[in-house]
This record gives sequence, C-alpha cells and structure tokens, in this order.
Amino acid sequence: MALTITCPICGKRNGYEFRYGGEEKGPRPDEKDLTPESWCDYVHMNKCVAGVQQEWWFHRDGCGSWFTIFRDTTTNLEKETPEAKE
Amino acid sequence: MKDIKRYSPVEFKVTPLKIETRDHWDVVMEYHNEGDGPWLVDLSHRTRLDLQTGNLDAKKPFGITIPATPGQSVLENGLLINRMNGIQSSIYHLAGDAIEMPGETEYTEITEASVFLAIMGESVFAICEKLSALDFMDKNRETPFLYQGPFSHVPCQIVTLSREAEKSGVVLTCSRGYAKVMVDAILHAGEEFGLKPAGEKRVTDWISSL
Amino acid sequence: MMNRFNHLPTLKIDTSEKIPFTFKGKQYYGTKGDTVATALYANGVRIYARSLKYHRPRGFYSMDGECSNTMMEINGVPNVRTETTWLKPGMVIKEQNVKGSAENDLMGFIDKMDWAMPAGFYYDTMHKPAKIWPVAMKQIRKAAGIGKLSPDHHMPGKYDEIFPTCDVCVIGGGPAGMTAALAAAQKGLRVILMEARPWLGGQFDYRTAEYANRQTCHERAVQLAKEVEKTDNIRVFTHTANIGAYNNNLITGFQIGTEKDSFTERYIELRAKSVVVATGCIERPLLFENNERPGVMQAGCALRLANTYGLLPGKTGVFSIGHDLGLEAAVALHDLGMTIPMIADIREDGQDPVLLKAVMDRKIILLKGWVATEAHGRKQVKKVTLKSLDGTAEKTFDCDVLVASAGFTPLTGPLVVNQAKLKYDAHTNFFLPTDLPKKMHAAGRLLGYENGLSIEASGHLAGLKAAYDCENCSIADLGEAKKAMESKPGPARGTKLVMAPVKGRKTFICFDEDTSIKNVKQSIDKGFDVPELIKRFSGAGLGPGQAGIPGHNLPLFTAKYQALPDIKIRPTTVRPPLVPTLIATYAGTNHTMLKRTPIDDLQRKDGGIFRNIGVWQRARYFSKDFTSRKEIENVRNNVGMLDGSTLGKFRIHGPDALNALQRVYVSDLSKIKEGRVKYTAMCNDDGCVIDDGVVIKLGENDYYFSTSTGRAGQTVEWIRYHTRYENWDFSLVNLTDAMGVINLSGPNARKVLEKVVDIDVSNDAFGFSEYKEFKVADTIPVKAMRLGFVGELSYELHVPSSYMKALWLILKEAGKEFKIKNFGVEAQNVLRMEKCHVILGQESEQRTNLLDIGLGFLWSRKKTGYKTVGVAALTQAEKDNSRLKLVGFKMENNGRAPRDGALIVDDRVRGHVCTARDSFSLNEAVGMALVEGDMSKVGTRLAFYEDECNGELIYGTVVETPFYDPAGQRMKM
Amino acid sequence: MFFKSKPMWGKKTKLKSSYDVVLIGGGLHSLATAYYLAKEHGITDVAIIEKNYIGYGGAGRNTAIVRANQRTQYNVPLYKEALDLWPVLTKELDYNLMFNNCGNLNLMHSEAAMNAARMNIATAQFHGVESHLIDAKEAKELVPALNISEDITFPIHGAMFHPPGGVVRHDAVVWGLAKGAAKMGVEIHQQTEATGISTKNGKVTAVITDKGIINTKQVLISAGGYSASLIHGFLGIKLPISVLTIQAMVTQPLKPILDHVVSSGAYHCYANQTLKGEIATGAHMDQWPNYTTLNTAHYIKHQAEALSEFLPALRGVRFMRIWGGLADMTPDMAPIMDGNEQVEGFFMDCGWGYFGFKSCSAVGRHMAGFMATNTCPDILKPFALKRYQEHKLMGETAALVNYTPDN
Repeated sequence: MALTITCPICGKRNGYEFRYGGEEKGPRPDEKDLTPESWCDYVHMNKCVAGVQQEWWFHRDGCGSWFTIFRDTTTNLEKETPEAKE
Repeated sequence: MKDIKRYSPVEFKVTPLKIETRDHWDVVMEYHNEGDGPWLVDLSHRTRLDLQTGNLDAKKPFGITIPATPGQSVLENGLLINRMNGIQSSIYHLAGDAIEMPGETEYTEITEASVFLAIMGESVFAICEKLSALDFMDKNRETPFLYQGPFSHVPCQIVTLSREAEKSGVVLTCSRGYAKVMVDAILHAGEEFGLKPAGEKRVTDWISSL
Repeated sequence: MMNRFNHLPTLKIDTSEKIPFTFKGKQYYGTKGDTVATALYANGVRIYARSLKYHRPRGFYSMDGECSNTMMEINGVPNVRTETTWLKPGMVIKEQNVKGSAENDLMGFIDKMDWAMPAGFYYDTMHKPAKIWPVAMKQIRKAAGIGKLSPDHHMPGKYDEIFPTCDVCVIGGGPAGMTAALAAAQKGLRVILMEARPWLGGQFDYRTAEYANRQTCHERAVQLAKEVEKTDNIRVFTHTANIGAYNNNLITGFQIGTEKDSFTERYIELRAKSVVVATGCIERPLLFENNERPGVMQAGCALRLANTYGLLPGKTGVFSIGHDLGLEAAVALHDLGMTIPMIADIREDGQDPVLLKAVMDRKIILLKGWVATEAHGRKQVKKVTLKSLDGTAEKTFDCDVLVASAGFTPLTGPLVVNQAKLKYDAHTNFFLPTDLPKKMHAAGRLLGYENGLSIEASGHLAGLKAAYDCENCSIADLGEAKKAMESKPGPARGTKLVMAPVKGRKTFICFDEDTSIKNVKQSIDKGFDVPELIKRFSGAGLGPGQAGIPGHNLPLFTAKYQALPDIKIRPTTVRPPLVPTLIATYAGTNHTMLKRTPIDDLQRKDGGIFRNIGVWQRARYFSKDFTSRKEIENVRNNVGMLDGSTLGKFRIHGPDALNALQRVYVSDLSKIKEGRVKYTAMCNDDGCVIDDGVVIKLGENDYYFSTSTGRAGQTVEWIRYHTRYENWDFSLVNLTDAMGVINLSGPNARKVLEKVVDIDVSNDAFGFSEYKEFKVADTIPVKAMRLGFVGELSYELHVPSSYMKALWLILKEAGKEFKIKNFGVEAQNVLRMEKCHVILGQESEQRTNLLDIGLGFLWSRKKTGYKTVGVAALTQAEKDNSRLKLVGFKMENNGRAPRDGALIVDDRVRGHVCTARDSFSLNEAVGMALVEGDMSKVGTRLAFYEDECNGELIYGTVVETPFYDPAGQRMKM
Repeated sequence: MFFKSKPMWGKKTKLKSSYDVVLIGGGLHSLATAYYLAKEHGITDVAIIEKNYIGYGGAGRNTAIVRANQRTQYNVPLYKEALDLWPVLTKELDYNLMFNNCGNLNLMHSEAAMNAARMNIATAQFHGVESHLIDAKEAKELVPALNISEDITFPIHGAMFHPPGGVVRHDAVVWGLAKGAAKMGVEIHQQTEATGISTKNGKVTAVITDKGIINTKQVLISAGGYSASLIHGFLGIKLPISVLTIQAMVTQPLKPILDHVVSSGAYHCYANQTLKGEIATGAHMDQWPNYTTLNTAHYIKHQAEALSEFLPALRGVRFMRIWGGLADMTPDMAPIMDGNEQVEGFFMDCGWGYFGFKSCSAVGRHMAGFMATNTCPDILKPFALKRYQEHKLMGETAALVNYTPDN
C-alpha cells in the first residue's frame, strides 16, 4: 500500500508528507451547549467507516494546508465524491 | 566594540580562496579547488522574506507580479518569488544589490529561519533523486517552479531554476537547525558525481546566465 | 574441475579469467561470469545443503532462488542464494545447517524419523509433563534456523538508495518487457526497465531454438537489448530485483552493484504513472518420491547450466517433463553431449512438431503420458523409476541427472501484492490475474503465451496501454496493437497437476520446510482445509524460497485431494518482499536528521553532554556529575547562561490574528499591553495542557509568541486545524530557527546585561514580565523578556540566529567577573522544580488537565464566544474531586528524595512522583507528584513505593508550593 | 505409521435458529470467552460467527509477544492473570501453546525515559509482577547483538527488563481454544458473516447473518479491528476508536542470536526470534484509519533503518515476509469492555489496539463471567465506555496519542 493524497495546493503527493486529521464532523460546536455526551461525541467518537469517508489531512511536509478528501478506507484510495465506488 | 560577525549554519571543510565581508557576514566568493561541478553553494546570508496575507494577489513585491498558481515561481532581477499557497509567497534574494525590507506588516524577514543552498551542474537531479522522491523532471512543470516537500526527510522549499544541461540547478531552503545534517546528506549523495562546495560567485554567474 | 563449453553464443562466462574463492576452508577457482552455485557445480559440488527439518541432501534444482537448496553463508552473511549471487574474488563460502558437512551430515538420520513428525506435531507433543517443554524448546531452537549470524557481525559494503520517478515502469527485461519498454518509449515517455538478472533477454537469452525467420531466440534477445540500450528515454536497471508493488504504482526493488558502481546494493523506490509486469514464469515442480534428491533439476536449470554457464549438468539425463521447453532442453543437451535414455512427457499430445521431429531425429525415446515416480540414490540420483500415467507400465533407468518439470508457474507477484485478483484458468492451468489494479498491465509469458511473436505482441500492447494511461497513445494505436496481438497464437495449453500414484511420504511439496504431500493431507484431515491454513499448520511455503516451490502446487494439490471444482481452487497469498532483501539494503543510506542550535559548537567546546530532545540535540549537562550541582548553585548564587534556542517562536499577524490566538489559548489575550509579556497555555479538547509559552503584542493584530520545544513543529498545524472552519485572515510565520535564545539567569544577570547594552535595564525600567527590544553593540537586535522559570532574576534574549555566537561570546566575556557559567537542561529542570514550575509531559500527562496541574489561573473564564479549545472539558470536569492533582512534597526526617517514577500508595496506587531531587538550594529533599484528589491537601502524608524497594516505603508530606523563594522576590528583583 | 487425524474443532454443523449466546468474531477474545462460558459457567449453547476462518484477523497476524508490564494498576493485574494462564491453558487444552518465557527488554533512550520506566516497574512490582530497570551494559549482556554505543540516533541508556514475559505461539492458542470450546459443545461457524443485530425495547433479540437469523438474548461483538465499524453499523453506537493497519514481518531463519524480546519506543521497533529462528519485527503504524491490512514500503524501510542502528548485526539478514493486521486504537491506549449498558444483552470487547493477544485468555474469562452473571466483574469496570465522557482517560499512555491532532 502506498497512499497518495491530493493536496489542493501541491497536487498528488506521497501520503507520508501528510498528517491525518480525523473524520469530518462539522464545525466546532458552541461550548455553552455542550453536554458531556455531545462533547464526547464531537471530540472522541468516530464512525470508523469501512468504505468511503470524508476526512481531514494536513500537508505537514509541504504547503501547510488543511483540507478534506474522500477516501475508501478499505482500499486506501482517494475518491472524487462520497458515492464513488468502483 | 570589536568586530561583530554573523555566522552561517553551514561550514564547509575546504579552504576559502576569496572572502567578501557584507553586513557582518564573511561571504566566501570562491573556494580552493572547486572542480568542474556539480557544486554546492551556501547562500544562507542571502535575504529571504515571507509575504503572507489574505489579499496576496493585490501585492507586487519589488514591482514583481507574484505568480497566480501555487508552485510557480518567477525570477526577475535576481529576485526569486515563489507562490506557496493561496495566501503566502516566499521571496529569495539570489543576486544583485541588497534589498530593503518593505514597510508593510505583511512581510516578515525569514533569512535567519532557514539554511539556503544551491546545487548546480548537470548531475544535480541524479543527486536529488537519492534524497527525494519529488519529480524534478516533471514535464508538466515549467522552470522556475517550487516544490514544498521532503528532501532528505526534512520539509524543504526547493526551486528548480533550470533543467538545461550544465545550467541545471536548484536552490533549496529548510529549517536552519538542519543545516549541518542537510549539507552532509547532500555532499554524501553527490560524492559519486564529484559534488564539491563552491563560493557565491558560481551562483551569481549562474543566475545571470539564466 | 569440469570442462566448460566456451564456444556457445549464449554463454555469459569468460573461461579465460579465473576467480579464486574459498569453500569450506579450501581454495577453489571459478570462472568470470559464474554464480557461486555454478562455480561450485563446476568444481564437482552436488550436495549444497541439508534441509531444515529432515537434513535431507539438497542440490542445484532451480536457477532463480526458488528454494533454499543452494543457500550458503558467504562472507559471514547467512542464507545467501548462491544461484543468484555472482562470484567475486576472495569470497568465503560455507555450508549451513549441517553437523559435519552437507556431504556427510550427522543429522541425516532424522530423515527416517518423519513418522514421528506429522504436520503440526509440535502442538501435540512436548508439553506433558510441563517441565520438559523448556528443555525441548532449547533443542528446537538449536535445530531450527538455517544460517548463522554472529551477534557482532559487521556488514561490509556501501548501501545506497534512490527514489526515481518515471512515466512507465516495466518489470522484467525479457522479450515482452523489452518490447513494452520500447513501445512506451517510442511515445516519448520516460521509461524505467527493471531486470533481475545482470543482463536483458529473459528466457530468450539462453535459448537457441528458432524465434522466427531463422533467427534464434538468443539472437532476438540481443537485438532487442541493443535497441533498448540505445533508446535514451529508457533507463535500464539490470541486476535489480523487484521486491514490492503498491497502489498508485509505487514500485520497490534493489540493485546489486558492479565493480563500476559506487554501491554494493541500493534500494530503489520509484513512482510510475503506469506499470507493465512482464516477469515471465518459473517452473512448476514435478511431484514424485524423492523429487528433490540432488541431481533432480528443472529443465531451465539444466539448459541454463549448459548454455549460460558452459556446464553440462551430467553424463546421463532422464527427462520427466510436461512442456516444450523440456523437449527443447533435451535436444540441446543431447547435442552438447548428454546421453538421454528417455524423455517422459506427461502430455499425451500437443507437443511442438518441430521439437518432436528433433527428438526423433536424435533417436531419443519419448514416451507420452509417462511420468517419474521415484528417484533413487542415497545422496544423489543414481536411478529413476518412471511409470505410465495409468500405472500399468514401469521403466527404470540409471542416470546422474533427472530433469523434472511439470509445467510453468507465472510470476504474478508484483500484480498480486498490488491487489490484483487471481483466478484459476483451466486452459493454462495458471492462476491468471483478473482484476488488475488501475494503470497496471501484464504481458508476456506470465499470461500463458509461449510463442515468441505472441509474447512480443503482448508486450507491445501492454507498453501502449501504459502510454495510454499517460495520455500519450491514441485509441487507434491501441486497437491496432490489439489486432496484431489477436493474430498471433493464443496462450498455450498447460499441464494439469499429474502424479503417478505414490504415498507421498517423501514427495515434497515444499523443500524449505520439508513439507510432504502426506503432511498436506494430514493438515486437511485435521480441518485445515484451505491453502492459507495449510501453510500455517504445515509450514509449506513459509521458508526462504518464498513459496517458489509450493506456491502453485499446494493449491492445486489441495483442490485435487478434496476433489474441488476448478472455481474453488484458491491460490495462496503472496507477501512482499518478493525477493528476500537484506536489512542493510532496505536501510540504504539511513540519514539521521537532527537539528542543532546556532551555538551547538560552542556548547560542545564548553563540555556540553548532549541528548536528543525531540528533533533537537541539546546540552543536558556540563559535567559528568549528573546532579548538575555546580550548574545549579551557580545560577542560584551568581549567573548562568542556557541555550534556549529550541523554544518555538512565531509571529502571527493579520486581521484575525487575535481571534486565532483566543481560540487556542485559555487566557484572554485581548488585554495584553505592548511591552508586557503574557504567560499562557494551550489545551487540547480534553482540557489537557499541550503547550505553554509567552505572548507579546507587537502591534495591532500582530503578536510574537513562544511555544515549548516539543510543540514548535505542530503549532502552525494546530492553530490552522482549530480554525479550519472559520474564514479567518491571519498569517503565521514560524521563526523557531530564525531566533536563538539565551537564558541569562541568576542574581548577577542584570550586572552582565548592563555591561553590554546602552539602555536602562534597571528593575524600574525593565521590570518582571516586561518586554524590550534593543541592540547590543549597536548591531545585534535583541528581543528581551524578563521571565522567571528558574526562579531567579532572568532575561530571555531572542536573537537572530546568525548573531547568536557573537552575543553568546559577548555575554560570556562580560560575565566573567560575575562568575558566569553554562547551565544545561537538567540544571534548569531542577531549578524550575524547586519553584514548582511544571514541564509538560513531566508533571502532566494525558489524564491531567490545566486545573489538575495548578495552572487554572491562566484560564480566563470570562472570555466566551471564542470556542476556546479545551474550555468545555475544563468546565465539565472541574467539580470532579477524584482527578489527579499536582502537589509539592517534602520528605520526612530529612530523608532522601524518592526516585522519579516512584509510586504513592496505600493499599493501591494513589499517584506517582513526577520529579523529585535532593535540593542543594533548599538543603532538603523536595518533589512534585500527581496524586488522587483526596490526597492533595497540604499536610497529607504520602507513602512512596519505589522500584526494588521490596515493600519498604519511605514517607513525605504534601506541602505548600513553591519550595524555593515562595514569595517570588528573587525573580522580580 | 502416521497418526490418524480428525478435524480439530468438530464436524461442520448447520447454523441453528437460536443460541443462548452469540459471539461475533472468530478471534482469540471470542474463542476464549466461548471456552470459559462453557468451562466455568456451563453455558454451551454458544455460536461463534466468523466471516472468514478462525484466527484470520489479529489472532493470526500478531507477533505473539506477551507481557504484563503495563502502566496502570487497572491493566497490570489483567495482563498478569493472562500471563499466568498460558501454562494452565496448555495443560487444560492438552495443546502445546509453546510459551517461550524468554523475558522482554524494553529499551530506554533517555534519562526521562528511564524515569518513566521506573513508574511502570514500580507498578509491576507493587502488583507482584517481576520487572527491573537495568543499565545499558546489563542489557548488552542479555542481548549481545545490542549496539550500546553513543553514536546512534537514540543511544541506549538502559532497559526495562521483564523476565516473566515472552512469546506464545499465536496460532496454537487459536486452534487450542477452538478445540477446547468445540469439545464442550460450542459451535464455530466459519465463512458466516454477521450482518446485523435486532433489538426490541432496548434489548437484543437476534443476530442476523448471511446464513440466517439467530435468535438470542446475548451477543458479544469482539471482532478485533472490525468491531467499531460493526458496532456502529449494527447499533449506531459510535466509539472512540481509530482503526489502523499495523505491520509485522520476519527475516529468514537464523540459528539462535536473540534470546529475548527487544523493543524500543523511540525507534518504534521490536524484534524477537521465533522458535523457527526467524527474527520477527514490527511496531511502526501508519497513522490513518484503514482496513486494508496492506503493508507499506515506508514501513519496511523504517524497520530496517531502526534495526540497523540498535541491532546492527541484523543488517546481514534478509527480510522474508511481511504482513499486516488491524489495530483498533483508543485515545488512552486501553480497551473498551462493556455490556448491558447501551443495549440490554449487548456486550462489547474491543479497542485493544495491539494488546489483544496478550490479554485474550484473562479477558475471555472475565467477559464470560460478565455475560453469564450479567454483573460486570470489578476488574473490568474501569474499562467501560462511559469513561470518555466523564473525562477519565485510563492513563495507559502518558503521552498524547498522535493519530489525530485533536487527541
């Protein structure tokens, strides 16, 4: 397996240049509305999808951007859209 | 007070032949026995700037238009301007008279943040290939162009200035703290091709030939 | 020494040049171009090794390292495949895994003990009674393993690495691979061609049969190779084994250097847009009793011994084969002088008529539908029994070579490790790749083609498909190539798994692990009914040959034994590396990339003892006294200088700079005044402190801030991460390496500074927690802060890195009269501990938050609306009294300090010591510990349980903090 | 002459329409739970549902290292019990699990690391587990191949030496437990995939499989790396888990050269010699979730670079085979064991990361107790899912885990 990630700035690069930043969970919730459950849900809980998921990546060794991609966790290949299934 | 000196993080173990003192730096213009190339030159004393703003396209540093596409560079009057991303450019002063720091707050001087090296000569990409998986020969890129990526495991900015036979060469920067190990790694990789340290003059001549 | 042919066009040896080497302590000579195995063969060696389990004699069987038969120790390196290792002058070669010699192995008797060792016998034995197991285990360990490696083995040679990029990578330099490379190169693409042997040509290279139009295969190979070599945009890596293929076409391999190269071996990791796999075939072993007796060898092996290395494999050779290459080899070897009493061909029909005629012309007996059933001879083949497939007729011949080969096995490794699926194909009897990965193509013999023109047409087509992937080939061109391909003969019919009836007790399906077909049957009977499980249970395919011998036969046999339909025949998994690869080669150049501060050399000159701290190298001590007593006392009494350059340093500016800081820092930064230093902290979402540092306001929405050494690398990432949903306009510049930091601390610090600056640095003009910019000697620009981490009057001077040396030396000179000395990281650790200033990761851990470690005062509760990271967790956890709390403690009765890491216990663990020292400054033992909330009250007695204390506890008491200068006067003076 | 063989875990039977207990996953935790349900609680109407074959997942892919020198008092006793069970199980199952009690050396590369190790050692000793801090020279005496010179990236300061640890033949544990469980009536259904769990009024009623519906009141999901995805898919329960691929490999077999398990946190690398003579090594993980179990070139190179430094003799041996498995990592490096909390009758045993093998025997025993009595044993209580929302991470790791920036 050799992951490549497409950085919106630098293009397709070796996956090891990047850091994984977690499942896409939406914007930070407002702190005042957070219960222990909803806090935990946002901070710690994952869906662990075996399939295509939207997720964050940081181009650590490159341009320093945060961005999301769709990736099939069962093949480690990027997808254009969440539905793409080959 | 006695003479205050600024030091580059790079120290080549060869004898300088000609030294020029500039803004407290002792700049080696030429080393003894530089050979026929390829060469490695320390440019750490050369001014580098960071220009960063959400409004980058409105900026014209030193009257030069910043390339619109990230990864593209432009070389004009000895100044190399590299578009890094949507909001950021690096500016390298490669040759010519000293530049003055622009007054706007969007500029930050980063000369001291990195080690600045040039590798020149026909076999430069054979050397690079031993240290990085980045594709310097990518036909879809036009020189000069910028890579931000790992070189000898360290995140670098590498600008390919030319891929034309003996004019071939790159300049690269990485965190200053890596200077010694980076130079060692490059010299080690270049050994089989006869890579040798050279003085600033090689770069000045090279830049003017481009 | 055997006579060598020296006139064949296919030869790769130069008999005029002799190469000396040592084997079993004696000097021998090989010939230039020899492999180690062929040199030994030429010197009469026939038994190369003994097998792992039964110590059976083993000989030259294949040519490409398919099994461990010819593995030896060379120059101290064990398990070298001598068939694929070229002889070099002075090599020292030894046999392995023998008591005595391979010829006469004292362990040979084990071969007769196989009845006691059915598949998986270990699991059912040696554990009753329990105490025999440790004894038995020692014996097993001694018996297991093949080669010996000395614990102080030093690997000679130069190891290198390269990471090339290309458009098309072709794996395999045979006719299909070369044709593919040429096709892609003609489209203007950058092509890399990898070939495992030192020369191009593949199976064409050693064959003198006709390719087409009276040209021999060998001549064709030479012609193609010349064309490849003169094509500029094909880069050829010969003697380069492909070892891995990964998605997105990352291909790995390693190249063995020649005398001209600067490396012994080098690791190659390349990225290609498209890949063509043209790796060809190896031979599928024939299964019969004693099918691995020395003297039994594959057809290609016998042919190559003669044609490539000039060695006639033996005087008399019986052939039991299942393919035309076997017939071709028989004809060729006959012509070179071998007596061939008989060829048994498994096939009833389908032989190439030209070859049939050649066999007949030579009056060699050919029996169709016959097969070898047993090889005889204790150490070497002396005789062979052959039978008709129906078992009704039998013949026995004397011979010294038995060429045995059932069929071909495609080398699909690179495809399979890159996730191609294999499907059993009844026509070729191959596992053929079905779902090829994107932009990966297969060509040549591995698809079943045997006709030379077909092989090349398939190579050409694959080369164009690869070019198409690179958008350099039209659909029309592709269509034409496809048509050309279809006009050539299709894949050849392959032979099924055919065996004459044998019990299989000495019929080996895997040589490396001595797995017989009897063992496979036993495994299946026990419920291990799929090849993958049989592998695990019986060991078949797990040896150094990487399943080169059993890879094809095991699934076929498993299916046959269970009478499974074709559709259920499942191949075993292939795992990389596809060729065993030295750790030295994989490691390559192995650069260690660590950072040095701008005054690294000065610190070393001053006797600094360095340690890695994160990505940096830092001076931890300045003497061999690791208590750092002198350094500590000098800071407390005079003045010390610490290189703090590794601290993270950043500038943040732009319209939303303050917003970004408010998001990540727990303090309210809207209130910082210019000229002041604000100490604050960042938490993660758990409220756990991840970083602390200072923030300085340079102007409106323009700040300079510092981070701890460990966090510098992640700070930009962190701030951008936590603002990634906001469309904020702010700029971050990492100045960590741009600025060196000198920490000037101690009661004399001001006196030193006064000497080198022109401005007023009195306490009134430059007080605690204040920030100033000034120049030293009118030249060196300094950002100065008054801080108190070590608890003394202290200046933190931030200086452009190029000036660091100059300023350091100026201060050192100026401080001479005030007894200025270096201090290192350990001294700082103790000094700050006496002040109860925390170091993150030392006094904090994942379970503790900002409040737990006593930094709650940094949290500005009034600051709302910024979604500050960690605040939600702090609010929720605030009232939980069971959490760990950081406390200070002193030891009872002037006792010594507990060791760091000691536990605090009652009947269970209640906490642990973070840092504790016998303090020179205080003349008593003090420390900080994390304890459960109910034990955190001042006055609580703590019982310390140290490692190796044997239950003897020492005691201390929770006290008020800090220990040193509680009023904090010294740092403010 | 040859021993006559019989299928080790019984003839293949047809799936029934109901069982007292259904265990999803044919790995070690499931097999051990089944074994102890039958052995200690007399519950034998149990079905193990395995999509592939038993031991296909982590059970067959780990490098079989066992030890009990964890960091916290919650973990040490559990692993100690597991360690003590190997010889017991060998006897009970009449199957040689090949426990090689060779001891583990965990290398320390700085003064700070030595201090951190001291806390683990004190914790171990406090709980009656043997573990000692030794210096570099002593480490070299135990492992002569060790490079204790100063000129490597992470010079060795010493090691945490844990004599009771070692290596167990992982496949043997799978087959032995399966044999033992099957003998008492547990049914093992391989090539059977669980596709859902039915609930009614907050109670488990059935497990849906590709071979039919099974009515049951109790179900355990203990499917290694697949657990989190199944639990979310079947019941909508999200877990604080990231599923990563962890890789391991072996070299060609050698005569004895390494007598202990050697590991290094700084180098992200461990190595031990198997009974067959191969050097088994691994540890580095790619930090992004994936279910591929594929190996990476990056990893092999990393491993070679690390070994080249601290066990340089191994530069002369060749890597032979590499494979991958899944590790379901939690933020606090401690597992999640829970039951009857989210849904009545639903139990989970997951989040083991790469510790699942070491713990399987003891955990199976306690999970069996939990399921048989519907009362959580004290030893498992700290591992409940609720700890994450109560801000009570376990402390099994001191460091912040790195695989997401919001650790």
